[in-house]
Amino acid sequence: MNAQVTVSLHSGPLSLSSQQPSQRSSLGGGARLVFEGVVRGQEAGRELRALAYQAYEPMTTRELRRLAEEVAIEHGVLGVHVEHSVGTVPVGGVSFRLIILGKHRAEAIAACDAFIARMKQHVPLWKLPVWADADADSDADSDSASTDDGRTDQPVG
Amino acid sequence: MNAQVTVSLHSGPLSLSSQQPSQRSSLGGGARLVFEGVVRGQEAGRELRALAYQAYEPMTTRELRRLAEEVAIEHGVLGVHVEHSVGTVPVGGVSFRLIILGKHRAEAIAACDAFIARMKQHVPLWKLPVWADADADSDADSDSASTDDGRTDQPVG
Amino acid sequence: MTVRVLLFGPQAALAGASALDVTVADAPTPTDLLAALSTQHPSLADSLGASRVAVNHEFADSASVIEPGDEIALIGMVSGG
Amino acid sequence: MTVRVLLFGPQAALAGASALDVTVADAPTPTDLLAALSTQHPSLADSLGASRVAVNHEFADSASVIEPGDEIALIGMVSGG
Repeated sequence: MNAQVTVSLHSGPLSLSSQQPSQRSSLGGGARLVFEGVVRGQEAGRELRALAYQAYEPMTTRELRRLAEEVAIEHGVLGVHVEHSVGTVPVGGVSFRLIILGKHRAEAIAACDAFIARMKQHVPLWKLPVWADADADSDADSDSASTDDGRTDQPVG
Repeated sequence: MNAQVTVSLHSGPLSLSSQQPSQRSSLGGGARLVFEGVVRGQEAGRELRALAYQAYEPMTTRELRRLAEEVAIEHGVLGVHVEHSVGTVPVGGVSFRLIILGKHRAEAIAACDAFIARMKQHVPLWKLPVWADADADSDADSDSASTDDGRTDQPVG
Repeated sequence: MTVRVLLFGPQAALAGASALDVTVADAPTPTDLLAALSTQHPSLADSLGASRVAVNHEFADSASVIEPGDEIALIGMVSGG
Repeated sequence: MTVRVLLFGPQAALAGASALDVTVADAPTPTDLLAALSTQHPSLADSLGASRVAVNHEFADSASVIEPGDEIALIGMVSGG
């Protein structure tokens, strides 16, 4: 079985419209699982304004695709679709979306869990806090200017 | 912590628009998980045209709400939103949607899995196949006309 | 007494009816009702082990007593999702 | 030889730079490189245990040899999602 895999990086928060509903029925799957990571307003008790995400392209996309294919085969799911932000994602924005299409709930849930756990350990993606009281700490700003992935430098509305 | 819980039954397939994105940021959750059940084209190797869902109202809605609240407390999630079809859902249509909002992935995934497993064991909801070669077997038709839940009798386009 | 039992989904299909009448001794419990259903409606017998009885839209425990006028439903073979 | 190592995220913040030069013996392995980074850039030392080295955008196993001109990146403290 060849699973359908797509991977994309996007500057800034992910849009609502990219949930690819059209792929739903064509794959005939019984279970569609969408996981979204939403930027929280606090980290370690301190107020956040945003998170700044960094990638290292083309390695990041390649590793995400490799992971998606690996998880699809291991769990026998029909489709794995990955979207991840680079650059600044304000609090409340969606920075990550994973869509799993499978025949049954169990394998879709297992694939979702496995993908995210491994992504957080192995895929070249980083986040830095942009604090609400940002004068005191400009780590994220100074750092995002230093990546060689041009997309992380784009301001996002 | 008081989780936000909503439960609704809908005649026919669920629409795409009811994914309640507006509740996303207000809850401040870090993880948003959407599970959708999609009607498959086959069951036991035989071609399906649709599934006919039955509920037993108001017990069905009450049991779904009870389960949502129970799972929310057990797993410490912020929101549980349940939508389920009654009546006919054609192949490819979405018959069930569960949205979990949580602070972290682990509890959102665990809550999703627990909700669905218990729903399939305890909640008064039934499905009957509507076969593509329906002349040979009109179980679903004769049965859907017999429920006391008027909504299951409505034809759905 | 005679108790009318509502049926749904595959159990309604098995019985060929969405409701059945069952004859039981007065003041039956859900256990009594399931036993009578099994005897009087053999097409349902195999499915009753995993079934529960709802009385007035609430799951009833096996020792509760069914009164005349209660709405009785057989909740089995559920398959939401 | 001198190897330029790209840094990202928290490790770039720790080092205060998005790239660092490291002096190593010729034909170093990733293990040699991590050891030299630890000595020459102590701010990164604690984070190197969970870090891997990418050579030309592929994770390198610890016995591979780094050639002049290879693009070297330190992949550690990742946190996608």
